Amino acid sequence: MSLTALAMREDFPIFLRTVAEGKKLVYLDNGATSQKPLCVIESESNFYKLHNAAVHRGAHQLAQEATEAYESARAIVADFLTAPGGADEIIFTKSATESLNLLAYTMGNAPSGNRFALSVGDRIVVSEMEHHANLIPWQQLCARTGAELVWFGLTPEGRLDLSSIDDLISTRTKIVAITHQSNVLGTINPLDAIVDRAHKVGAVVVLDACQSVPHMAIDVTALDVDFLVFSGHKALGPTGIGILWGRMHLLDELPPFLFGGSMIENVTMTSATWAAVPAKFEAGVPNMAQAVGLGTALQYLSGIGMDNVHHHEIALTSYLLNELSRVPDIRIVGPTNTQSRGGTISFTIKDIHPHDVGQYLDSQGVVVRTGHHCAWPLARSLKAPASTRASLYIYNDEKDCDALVDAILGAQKYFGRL
Amino acid sequence: MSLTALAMREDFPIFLRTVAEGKKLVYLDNGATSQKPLCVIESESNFYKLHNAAVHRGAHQLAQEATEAYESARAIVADFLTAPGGADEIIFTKSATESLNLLAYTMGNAPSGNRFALSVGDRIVVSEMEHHANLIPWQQLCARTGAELVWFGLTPEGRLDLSSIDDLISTRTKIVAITHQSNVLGTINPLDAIVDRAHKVGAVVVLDACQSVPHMAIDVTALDVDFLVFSGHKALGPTGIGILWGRMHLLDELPPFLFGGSMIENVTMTSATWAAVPAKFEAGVPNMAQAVGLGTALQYLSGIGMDNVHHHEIALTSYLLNELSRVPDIRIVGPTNTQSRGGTISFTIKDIHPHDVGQYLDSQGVVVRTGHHCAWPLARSLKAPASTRASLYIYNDEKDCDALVDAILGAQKYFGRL
Amino acid sequence: MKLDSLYQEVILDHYKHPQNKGLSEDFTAQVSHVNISCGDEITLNIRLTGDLISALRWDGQGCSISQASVSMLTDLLTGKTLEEAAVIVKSFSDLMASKGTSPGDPSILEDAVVFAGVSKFPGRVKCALLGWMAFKDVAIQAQGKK
Amino acid sequence: MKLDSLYQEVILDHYKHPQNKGLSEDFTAQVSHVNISCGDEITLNIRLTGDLISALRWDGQGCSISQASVSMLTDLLTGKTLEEAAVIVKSFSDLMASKGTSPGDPSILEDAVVFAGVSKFPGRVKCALLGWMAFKDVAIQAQGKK
Ligand SMILES: Cc1ncc(COP(=O)(O)O)c(C=O)c1O
Ligand SMILES: Cc1ncc(COP(=O)(O)O)c(C=O)c1O
Repeated sequence: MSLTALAMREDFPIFLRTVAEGKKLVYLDNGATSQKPLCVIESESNFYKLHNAAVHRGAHQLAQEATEAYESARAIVADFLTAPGGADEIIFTKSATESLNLLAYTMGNAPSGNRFALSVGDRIVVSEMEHHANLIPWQQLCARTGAELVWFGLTPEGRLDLSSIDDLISTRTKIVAITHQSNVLGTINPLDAIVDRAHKVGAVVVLDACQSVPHMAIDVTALDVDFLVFSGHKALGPTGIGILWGRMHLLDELPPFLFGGSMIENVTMTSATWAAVPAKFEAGVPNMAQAVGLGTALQYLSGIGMDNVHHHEIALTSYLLNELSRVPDIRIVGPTNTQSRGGTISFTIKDIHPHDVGQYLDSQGVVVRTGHHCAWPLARSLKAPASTRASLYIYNDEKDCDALVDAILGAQKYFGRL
Repeated sequence: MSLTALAMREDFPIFLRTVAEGKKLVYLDNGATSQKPLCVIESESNFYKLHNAAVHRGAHQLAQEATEAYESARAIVADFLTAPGGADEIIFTKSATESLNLLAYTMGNAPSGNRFALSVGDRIVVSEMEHHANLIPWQQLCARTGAELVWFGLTPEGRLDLSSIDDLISTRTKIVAITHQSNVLGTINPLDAIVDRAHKVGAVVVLDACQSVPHMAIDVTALDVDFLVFSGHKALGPTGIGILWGRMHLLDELPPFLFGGSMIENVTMTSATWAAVPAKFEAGVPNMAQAVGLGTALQYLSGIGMDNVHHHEIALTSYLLNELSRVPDIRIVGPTNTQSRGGTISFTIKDIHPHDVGQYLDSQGVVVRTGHHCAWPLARSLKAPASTRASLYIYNDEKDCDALVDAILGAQKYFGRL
Repeated sequence: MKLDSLYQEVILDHYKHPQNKGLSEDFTAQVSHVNISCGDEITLNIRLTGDLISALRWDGQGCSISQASVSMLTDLLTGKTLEEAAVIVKSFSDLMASKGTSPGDPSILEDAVVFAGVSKFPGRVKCALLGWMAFKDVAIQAQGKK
Repeated sequence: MKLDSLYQEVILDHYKHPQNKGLSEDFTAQVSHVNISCGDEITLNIRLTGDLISALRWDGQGCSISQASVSMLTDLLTGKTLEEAAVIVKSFSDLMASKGTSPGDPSILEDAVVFAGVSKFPGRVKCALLGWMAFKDVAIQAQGKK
């Protein structure tokens, strides 16, 4: 059986264009950002064309329509993640990066006595496979508070080394911030052991779900994590929109992040008090059209079914890993089977720098990412300071995988001139 | 001569719809957010349809097209503001609110020795007419650092009381954060005296230009301020995009705000160094489509000519102020002539609460804002805890003003039932 | 006109002639609530005699809907037990959440069923609820002091 | 094929047989630069004899373009005065900014004119410039130490 795409390419206007002087676009850079179906693009435009007004700020009809659209999007996100506390637990940010920084800043602002207040002796746990967005904010929080940053190392296969979990996550630990699926290795991390241990010692678990929410069914209640972040643009949604989900009682305890309109209860010249969650975390006129677009994107994904999305990607990954094994001098960076791994495959080719591989692939219409993939410590520890990454999504099919393999072989031939 | 709209209503798709059961949309809530011309809506959609890819992160053709589009938008903003240091001085944020918080947080993070490091004895100066977004971040910065917040009061006419300027802005002052045009009173503040005095004592001037950039020609070089912020959505642009402009040497001295991908130079597990400005302040995959849309919006405005925009609004304001003077029991909150004031007119009507006025206006298709307009301290000091605000823009004309006045008279009749 | 379903005569009456306005000095608990989107403020105090609400007094400023609503509330709940009041509050909250689909139960809400019209205006629901939220809060505080 | 204008034979030659690779112990100044978007790194050191660049040595890892470019740079600038080098650096930077519109000046750039092709690939301009930025930096530092 040949693997056909799960989503109609026709739904995605960008596939009407060609690249590299007339070649079909083979888009395998989904780990960086996904393409957008027409329904998402139109839901953003229709907001402007029909209902544009500042939400929560007017009694007029337009403002009410805008508010309705914006708040419906919040409810869609809550459903998509099975948020136990419903829509009020969903905070719209501009990106996963902002969501993570929001957590790190607000924890840093927590007054002593607050459960999130950190000081010397406290610990934050991350892993060696974190994206910079889930690493540097915690480094900085440590620098500001005197807390210590410690991390899970990796096994040679590119999985979390859990052997020292009880040492790493100790009673000193306040926060465990971990990626759900590596944006380089494709590894899906085993959360149960980490969440159990973290909760046993009273720490909260922050899940970086940028690479999992778009690709598999996520139920935060079942995962039992405390906070989760993702970006809309990797999940068929618009740019400029991200999500922070958190348990309501924790969001309640956190101080606000950005200060300004719509997040206040009362304001005088010298002091202010805060609105309830989620308004507390949404200062200013929000990214309304983008939130609405994200709602449409998640509905489109739900229409396909997240289990179908996952199965499709696993099947395609299995096919691609197998085909890549035919390529001489290739090294797969990360697990070489589909057990607990998603459709992100990074590799190096002997004697051809990834940048040059990527350039050749581009000349064939095959779009991949090259470099350290914003996970530089991981790249160094893997001794692959740069690699080439192909990442799959719903509109990819067997032919796309074949095009990739052909192009790699072509690159080897081209640079064989060396 | 009757005052016709400066921009074709046909350019703005929302005016094709009606409100309040078939009535023409008279949109006078531009202070909250502006409507969007089709060219802006389409420039955002076309980004997704044609060039969507993560900027700065791929060597492939799509990523290069996306980067080109995004960086061109930056250059357009720099030109629009006459930024002396060019495009590199333009930082894309999600909103003016984020821009202001960015400044307050980064100044708060500045290590001692840095010119922005604040401590007990230092002062931040604001005014009593600030929007919450240009007030609370500074309150919080004071709370974190021990600095003191002081402010300009107002004259009875609703203008800045500059009489105590030399006391307020003293050698202890590090930051003067002031609005260019009040979002309630319409007052345009005299910057020369403030900028002169601030620079004399070595303070920086942060200009909240949310209500001026969309409405008049702004030249930061001529204004001689040090930082300027505005939001795209009030200037015909998409939601989810804001601007921070700063003098390059100052942006250089500030530490970063959000931490993550694309803002780094080098990263290890325990430390990181930063990319150059503007990348230093743009962590994560940015709001690319929105930046591109904002570029198109500013080009549309430039096409009309910002001086024409300003003259149109002044003429319309003069007309409206005059017509409003016919309304019995009305109180204009703010200057009643067009000297140093823009097209934002707030008022109260005796014995009818603004919320009820707004509701009646809405039933006539006239869209205004009611409440404290996110400037609660101002509202209290004016003894108008809530007011009704009409704010004009390029697509408004004399007929819109007439519709407003008729509707106010109608409200008085309707609630005359009282 | 649709507006008339919002501004019912009895609402405008209460706005013009507010009941139980003016705070009492002798109360079991007192709270202040504000509508953050418009700044409307209501201060409400309660005197409990056992489980009985023996007095409810308020002060504040705001639109016709918020003022009329708290005025009617004080009329309706004074003399009720906390338990009876809870039933009425629940019924009013449900009506406000009904988006114009419910006529309200006059056997429970009496005059306050006129707020059925308000539930069609999502932007005004918060105005109508302001006093009721304050009541919920003050009732809890008063019980805590028993 | 368009790709050939990027990967000129002489570029691939330098990539395969890099010149002046391996750092010297005896230098006036040394810097490390990195391409933040891909992680390519170059360390470059310089020995100045008066105003004369008597040696330029480097080490690093990266793509063919960044490695060939620094290799050619060291060939081209060794034996030049700082002033002569500045002219060459300016000419190379201008070429890289030309977006494929300039053929480059062979009387100044010699073999390095082949990088004209790179200027058509905006995503690779930074690769080509990496070594040159490092040179600018190291030259300033070396002068400071004179
Ligand atoms: C004067 C002023 N400053 C700041 C803001 C905040 O802008 P935004 O909500 O788009 O961040 C606004 C508008 O809401 C404003 O009018
Ligand atoms: C695992 C992971 N975390 C965080 C991020 C940051 O997301 P964004 O750049 O959309 O904020 C990304 C993607 O860039 C990612 O792959």
